[in-house]
Formats: sequence, structure tokens, C-alpha cells
Amino acid sequence: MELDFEKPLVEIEKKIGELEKSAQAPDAQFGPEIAELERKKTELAKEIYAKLTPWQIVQVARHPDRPLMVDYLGGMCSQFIELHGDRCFGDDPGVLGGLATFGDYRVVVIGHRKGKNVEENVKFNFGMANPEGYRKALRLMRLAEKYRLPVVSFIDTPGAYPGPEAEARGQAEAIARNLTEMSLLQTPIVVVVTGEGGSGGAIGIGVGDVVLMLANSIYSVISPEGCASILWRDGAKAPEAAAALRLTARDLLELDVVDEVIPEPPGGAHRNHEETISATQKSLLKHLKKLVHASTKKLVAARYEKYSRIGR
Amino acid sequence: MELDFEKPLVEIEKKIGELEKSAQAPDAQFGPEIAELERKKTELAKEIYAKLTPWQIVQVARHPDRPLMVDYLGGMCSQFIELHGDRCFGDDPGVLGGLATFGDYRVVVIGHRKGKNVEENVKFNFGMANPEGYRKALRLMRLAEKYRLPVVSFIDTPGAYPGPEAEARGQAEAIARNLTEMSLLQTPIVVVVTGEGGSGGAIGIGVGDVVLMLANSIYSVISPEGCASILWRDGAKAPEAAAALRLTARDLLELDVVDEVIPEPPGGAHRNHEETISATQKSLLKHLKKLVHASTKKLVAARYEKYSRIGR
Amino acid sequence: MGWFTKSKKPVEALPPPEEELWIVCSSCKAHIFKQEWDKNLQVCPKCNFHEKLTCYERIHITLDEKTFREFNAEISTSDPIQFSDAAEAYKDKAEATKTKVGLKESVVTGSGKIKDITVTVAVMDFRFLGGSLGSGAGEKILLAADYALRHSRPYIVFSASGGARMHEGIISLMQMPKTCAGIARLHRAGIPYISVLTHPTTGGVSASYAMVGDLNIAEPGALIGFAGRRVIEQTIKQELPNGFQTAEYLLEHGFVDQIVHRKDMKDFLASVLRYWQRR
Amino acid sequence: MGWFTKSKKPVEALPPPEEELWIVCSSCKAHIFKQEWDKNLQVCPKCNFHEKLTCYERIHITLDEKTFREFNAEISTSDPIQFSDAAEAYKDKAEATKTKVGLKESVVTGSGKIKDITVTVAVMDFRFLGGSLGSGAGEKILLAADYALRHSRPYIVFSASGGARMHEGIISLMQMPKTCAGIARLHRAGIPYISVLTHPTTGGVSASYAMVGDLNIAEPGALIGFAGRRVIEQTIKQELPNGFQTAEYLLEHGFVDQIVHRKDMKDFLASVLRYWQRR
Ligand SMILES: [Zn+2]
Ligand SMILES: [Zn+2]
Repeated sequence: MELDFEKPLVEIEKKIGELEKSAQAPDAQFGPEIAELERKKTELAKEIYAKLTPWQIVQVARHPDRPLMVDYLGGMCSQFIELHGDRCFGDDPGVLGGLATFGDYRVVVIGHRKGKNVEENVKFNFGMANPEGYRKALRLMRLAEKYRLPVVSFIDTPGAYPGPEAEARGQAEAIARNLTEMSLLQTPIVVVVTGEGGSGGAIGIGVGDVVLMLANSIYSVISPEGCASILWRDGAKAPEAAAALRLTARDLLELDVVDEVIPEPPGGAHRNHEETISATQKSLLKHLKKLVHASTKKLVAARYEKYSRIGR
Repeated sequence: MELDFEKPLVEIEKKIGELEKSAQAPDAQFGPEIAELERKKTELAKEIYAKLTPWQIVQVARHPDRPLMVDYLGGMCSQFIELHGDRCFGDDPGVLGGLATFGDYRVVVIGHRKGKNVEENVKFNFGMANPEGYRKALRLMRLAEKYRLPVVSFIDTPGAYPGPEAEARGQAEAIARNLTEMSLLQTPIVVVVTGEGGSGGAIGIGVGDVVLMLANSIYSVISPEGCASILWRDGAKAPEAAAALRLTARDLLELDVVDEVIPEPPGGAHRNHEETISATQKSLLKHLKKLVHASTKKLVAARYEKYSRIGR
Repeated sequence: MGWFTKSKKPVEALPPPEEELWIVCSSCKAHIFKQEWDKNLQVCPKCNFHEKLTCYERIHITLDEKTFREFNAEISTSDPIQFSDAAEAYKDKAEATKTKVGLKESVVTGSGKIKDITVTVAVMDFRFLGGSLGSGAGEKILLAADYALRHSRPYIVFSASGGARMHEGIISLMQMPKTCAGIARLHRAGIPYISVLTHPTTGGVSASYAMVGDLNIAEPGALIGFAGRRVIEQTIKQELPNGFQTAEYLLEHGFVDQIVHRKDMKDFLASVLRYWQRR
Repeated sequence: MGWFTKSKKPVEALPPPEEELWIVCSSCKAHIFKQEWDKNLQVCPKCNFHEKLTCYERIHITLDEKTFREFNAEISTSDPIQFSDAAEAYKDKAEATKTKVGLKESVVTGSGKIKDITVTVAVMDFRFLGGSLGSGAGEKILLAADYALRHSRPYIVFSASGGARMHEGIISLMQMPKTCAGIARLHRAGIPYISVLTHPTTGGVSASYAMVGDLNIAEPGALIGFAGRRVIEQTIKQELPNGFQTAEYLLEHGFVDQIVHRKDMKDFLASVLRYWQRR
């Protein structure tokens, strides 16, 4: 998928591709030319991405090639053991969780699961969790608490699934209970917003001691489209709504809702998974290091203070 | 309903009834005659009930006129506030629970709910709980724990409901979780088996610091019919199975599985609700008085010891 | 089984009518004589619809006379994201609402007595921007929870809300974990917390403090749910049945402990409070 | 996503065959050369049916060689209710079973190593009265849990059981809360507990310790459920679909964390244990 404002970038990328194709011999005569184009591309990418509008950032945050939770796990973990089910009703494919090893840290991971393609997205419900998903996450958080291991939560969802069965099985209760339990969970919680932080569906696994956001991720009380259709009865005004809502990582940092913004490579996370994942890992490890040495009592008290201050 | 071995009793009761009808005038000329019959009836009832076979006791335990949980609540509580729902999937009508006041004690009550007639029994699923029922009970026990109030559990069920939906929603998990959580619940638990203690369906809300049984109630690992059809491929041999299983209150007292047998009036609980409920109340209050003064730590340790000794 | 206690006394009627003589029930459209309507606590005598109450009406029919003492009355809306649509700035909209409704936020909190038992209460008012969860509202709900915790008083919250307040963006969303953190402390400390869900309680309010009561009590017919009806219908491309997301539906699905008629609510709460008080 | 770790090594094959040359798969009825059958850990190469293992076979393919040290081998069946049917006394039946199977109860417990990590294990054997939960079995499972607690060792229970043991009446039923009390203490103390559900795990075993693992792991195709198939069919007066109460069904319904093929089980357990061990 090619975003409008990325066209100049994509053109350079095409040229580089063509040159690389022509230069099939190992003694690549186009070497310097390619290097120059790469340099230009990086510069252009920086330039374009420095000036993105909030609505453009929304599009980047939703980009289908952006790294997903499975990519972070695959890139960062030496070990991952998926655990299924809420021990009550079902196993929500829209929420992924399990036991993971990040560097020297054993953590319990939970997060929204999006797909790589339409088929996967249908299977995972586009990362929209059902009550079972929130309950699976809570079960795993309790396991983390039992073992005194940190929880790492990956946020990337358009929102909690708005279906009739989700209502029947207590979407509201499932989110509310998670908020309540997470606020006193006796173990560290680190949250990373990697793509879309969609409202209640995001915060339902998003209460943490430290909340991080990827530079081009978003986090909002309502989708820009939803906001526009309420304010102007016109979903097409989403760009205006995106600006009004202050939903970018920079906004949230300024508003003291997130603790750190994780930089993305020039041209966005979807252009370079490896670099994105590596930056995320670095940030996560830094915070885990601090958190695992804190006393649980102080940690939980600080968590309470942190949230009680928001909007004071 | 008239049980075979009760025929002589029922005949006397009929006579008494006829005499009372004839003696409509307040100066009842049949007074002495009735008193004599009443005396005879009591004697006969004592005689018959002293010699009941296990199978006859099974029939008394299942008698449709036996007092039900609602009768105990109505007779013993100055206040009762029913609480519905498992906060997850549904509200199981086969399990009743709420906040109750017994004399000077505030308790959380849970129990199996049978009906007074076919219509009610269909509604309450004959006291056969679904997973939601066990989960509602657990939720209420957690509430009791929050308030440091005792739990009183009334057992009267043929067993957990053996339906496909109950399996799908985790009948096994719901019972297993209750057993696990009840063993460490940080508040006293008193269990009263009032009628049928049907296997896993009973123990699922039946772990307690004190377990009481009404004199003509039963408690068994399997129904006599089920046992007979396994052993002899013939459900009609239930009387033999009932004897082999040692399922009466007296048996369980001897086996150290229950702590006390609550006496029933002559002729069984179904002949005199008031007296039955009063005896139950007396026993409950006696045990509550002891339990609420124990330290929680000691209480829970003793509960563990109690169960770990069974079958040692 | 429901619930029972020895005595029930009738709840005081609402203050005498002022100007209008007739009320049109917003549910069944019946015309009701206003005096009857008020005497009936704004419950339609034809269809049992429980009309929304203002926070002061709710306090009047719930707390003993002259026992209410308000907390943090000075806390008002803030404008954390300087929100503005083409027509109007949120700041101005909020000011206009304050003047019109006579409140500074969508919730009033304080201390009072119910049949002589002291409680901490929070009462939402739907007239104030749809009872939305602004940062001032979240702050007041949390501060009242803290008060209940420090003084070991039962906490009762009457919800009536469309959910989060869009105009305060992410700061509104964060009132969900913020208020829930206050409730979590009550749970841990063994302090009773009752959530009373009134018409309507949806979105971010149903998905936070309103759904995690020791007891979740609802008024009959109240709309309670997470997602809006229209959003769900758009998702599944079909109409939802009647009765979906009502108090009765939630009772059936295990999320509400009891549905209590408005005329019985004070008695019911008093019963529960007495149960707790005697410890 | 499943699970991954860097290295996997093949599990040792079962001991060489003795007399029979062919095995008939009890699921698909295929005839399998016994050597292949054993090399395949008694999993049918045609239909993937995981045949029941004896407790010592399970220990052989799970624990490192010569690391198993048995606990409480002397604990045997007791006859708490002097049970007897017309044909046979339970006492005699139990004695005959002991002689035939070479075990004293339906479970063997002990300590051993999985890829050098010390664990406490309990392994049920279906040959012993259908793996039923006699009082000796309950006692051994509890004592092993206590050992795991005292020595801070992970506890792994391999279940294979038809449920409670009718012949021990109420005493058998009470092994359900008894064993769960031991697991509850592990949960509270932060000691890992893995339940491995193998074919079949039903009744009072599925409704007690087998269902409350930190991880509930199942072998493919294992029958897992509370009520028996026939009882359910009698209740609803219709036949149940294929796949009902299988490991796969339980995974879908949220009660099993992972289904792990027998050949991968040791690796899987070692991965989980390593995760815990490094703390
Ligand atoms: Zn009306
Ligand atoms: Zn086969």
C-alpha cells in the first residue's frame, strides 16, 4: 500500500530497485549511484515525516505493512510460548499472549493481534478483542503476578469489537475489570502502543507503570472518523477530527499520558521492521531494568499516583 | 407424594385429619383422641425412621416436600438480598445466592436451588448447576472474603448439569476452580447438606470449615442409580448400590467427612419444616459463633489439615 | 427470591410542580399530569419508564433530608486538548452548559445519610454534556472514592452517562483507569462499593467504575452497554432486537445483581447498608 | 504463533519391542509394525491417535534417564467403605489389579529431571482401575504437591483418568478438594504447576487438579470433559457431534493453553521450565 504523501519516496525506492536489478554482477558499477539515492531517500523521508499532519500519522499508524505484535515477538524474543484461552468461554484470536524471554528478562506478554493479510485479519478480527480476549489477558496477568514477572502489553487495535455477542458476554465488564485489576497488579506493567490505540479497546490492556508509544502510532478516545461523524455528521472530515483530537505520540507525551516516544526509522516503521523492533527492544529493556528492581509496594503506589494525576 | 414405608404414618395422619374436620366446634370433643393419635404417630414415625434402609433415606432426601434453600432462608433470616449473575456469562437459576442476616450474623449464602413444583423445577433446572452457577457462587464467596463475612453453603443437588453447553462453558473448570479457591478462602465457610449431595455438583460449593448434614440427607460420589447401572447394568438395583455406597449422614459422620448431623423431626423434614429449620438454625449459629472468633490464618490452615486427612 | 426486610416506607415525593401541567413520557408518549409524574418519582405510570433525574433530584429522593454535604464543588471542566470544532470551542460549549444546567461538571459528589447511615455518593447528571466523563468528573469520582477509603464509608455511585467526553480526548479516556484505581483500593480495603446504573450508562462509564460494584444495581429498563446501538447495527448490518442492552438483558447475562424500582431504591440501599453496618 | 525455542532434540524411543509384531490402532484400526509404533511413542502414524501410556513409559519419555526417584511407593489402595458388589469385594478387585498392573495405586509420584531441571511429577496410569482417584492416589498427589512446595520445585501432573473411584465412595469424592488444596498452596506460593491432560481425563479428575494448571497442556485428540458422553446423550436425547470433548474442543473453548504432540512434549516442558528457572 502506498500513501499519498509517500509518492516521492516510493519513486526513489523504485529507482533504487531498478538499479539494483541492473547491477546483477557482484562488481556493482551502480554502487555509488545507489548509495547517493539511498542518502537522498533518507533525507527526503526525514523531511516528509517531520511534517506529517495528524491525519497522515493516522494513516501510517494503520499501515498494513507496519510491524505487528508477532513481528516484535519474533524479533525480540529468544523464546515465546503462546498460552491460549480465558478458562471460561473461549480463546479470542484477537488477543495474543504468552510467556516470553526478552534478553535477560522473562516477561508475560499480551497484546492485540492483527493480521498480515485479509485472511489473517478476518481470523484475528482485525485486532478487535472480544470479552474473552480481555479475560485471557487478565488471566495471563495473574500468572505474571504469581511469578512476580513483568507484563509487557502491545497495543494495536481499532477498538474493542462492537458486536452483539461481545455485548452479551460483557465487553464493558471485561474492560472495566481489567482496568480495576491492572491498577493494583502486584508486578510491573510496561505498555507499548505500536499502531492504533483505539479507545476503550486499547486501555482495556493499557494500564501500565510505563507507557511507550512508537513515533507514528496514535492513541485516541475515539477514531477520527467517529469523531467527525458526530461533530459534522460527515466521516470525510476525519482529517480535521484527527487534528482536533491530539492523538499523536508527540501530543500524548506533551499531555503527560505517555512516558516516552520510541523513534521510528526514516519513512516510518513499515519501511524498516528491523530498526523499529530494535529501537522498541532497547526502550523496553531500559524500562524493564528499572522496574524489576523497584519494590512492588512502591511500584503500585506510583502507578496509582500516575493515573490519579492525569487531568488533575 | 407418599413413600411406601410411610403408609402407616399417612394413615394415622388421615385419621387425625378426619377427626379434626369433624371437630369443627371450638369445644373439640375429639381432643383427647387426636392427642392419642398424635402420640402414636410420633412413636411410629420414630420407629420407622430409626430403621430406614439407605435406599429409603435416599427417597426421603429427595422428597419433593422437603424444605428447600428458600425455606431455610425464609425461616432463618431477618434479611435476605439476592445477588444475581457471574459477571461473565449469565445468571444460573440453579444456584441461589446473596447477603443474609441470621440472628446476629451477617453471612453470604450460596446454594443449590430446587423448585416446589414441576414448573419451578424446570426453571431452576432441578437444582443442577451450570458453570455460571459455580462462578456466581465464587463471585459471592469473594465478596464474603472482601467483607470478612462467613459463607454459608446449602447443598441440595442431583449433580452438576450434564449438558453439552455446560461442557462447552467449562463445567469441569468451574468446579475445579471453586475447589481450589475455597480451600484458601480467607473467611469461614459452613456447609449444610440439606437434601441430595450429588457428587462433583455438590462438592463444587461444598468445601468448608464445618460440614453439616441433615439426618435424612445423602452425600455420594455417584447416584445409587448410576452406580447400579455401572455395576450390574441395571438401574433397578439402586437399593443395593445405595447400601454399598455408604451415603447416609450417619455413614459420613463415621467416615469423618462431616462434622455433625442435624436431627430431623420424627417422620422426616418434610413432615415439619419449622422444626427442621429451627434445628438447622441452631446448629448453624453454634458453629458460626465459633468460627467468626477464630483467626483467619488458623482457620485456613485447619481447613487444609481437615481435607488433607480425608482418606489418609 | 429478590430481597426482603421487615419494613418499607414510601419515598418522599419530588418537590411540587412549577409551571407545566403535563409531561409527555419520552418512552410511551403518554400524557401524564405533572403532579402525578413527580409523585411517581418521574417514573411513567403507564409504561414504567424511569426518566432521567437531575443529580439534585436523585440526591433528594435518596439521601435523608439536609444530610448532603458536597465535596469539591469548585472542580470544573478543563480544556486539556483545546478542543474545537468548526462551529464552537469546547471551552465555550462547556461554559454555556454550566450556565444552563447550573453545574460545573457532570457529577456531584459528597457525603450524606441514607436512613441514618453515612455514605459517600457520586451522582452523575446526564444534562451536563450527556453525563460524559470529563477530567473534572473523573477527578471528583476518584476524590470521593479516596474519601470513602479514608473514612471507611460505603461508596455509592449513580451513573448516567454516554461515556467518555470526546472534547477532552485522551485525557477523558484516562479517567477510566483513574476512577477504577480508586475503586480497586476500596475493594482491597474491604469498603463496600455499590454501582447504581441508571438510564443510560454506556461507553467508557459502563466500561469502568459503573461495572465493577460489589453490587451492580440497575433501574428498570435502563440502557446499559458498551458500544452504541447504531455502531453495532452498522457492524453486523442488521437491526438489533428490542430489549438488547437493557437492565433486564444485563441481569439475564450476569452483569447486574438486582433491578430495583426507583420507589424502592432508597429502601434497598438502606437494607444493604444496614447489612454492612452491623459488622 | 504456537511456541518456539532455539533447539529441539528428538525424544528417546520407547524400549525395544518384546513379543508382538503388530499393533492395531484402537482409533483407526490400522495395523502398525510394533517397532514403528514404539519408535513413534505409541502415537498412530496413520491417524495421530495418542495411545494411553503406562506411567513408567511416560516417565521414560519425559524424564532424563535414571533421574526418577519415586515418592511414597508404599501408599496403596484402602477400602474406606468396605465396598462390595454381588460379584466381588473392592478389596479383592484392587488386589487383583495390583498384581496384574504391578502398581499399588493409579498414580506414581516422585522427583526427576527434565533436561537437567529438577521437577516434581505425578503420573497417572489408566490401567489401574481406569486411573480412578482413589484415596491413595489423592494422598500421593497431595504429598507430591507438598514436596514441590517445600522444595520450590515445579510440579507437573500427567492425568489419565475416568474420574472418581466409585468403590471408595465419598472418600474418593473428597480427594477432589484435597488435591486442589495442595495446588492452591502452590498458586499462593508462586510455584509453577503444569497440568498435562492425556487421553482420557474426565469426571472428578478433570473437575479438580487437572483443570487448574498455570498451564493446561493436552495431547492431541485426548478426551477431556466432565460428564460422560453417554450421560449427556441421555440428558439431551440426541447424539453428540464428533470432536466434542476433545483436546482441540477444549482449546477452542478456552480451557487448554496448548496442544502438544507427544514427540514434542519433553521439549515443550523443558522450554517452560527454563523460562521459570532463570529467575
Ligand atoms: Zn411511558
Ligand atoms: Zn490410528
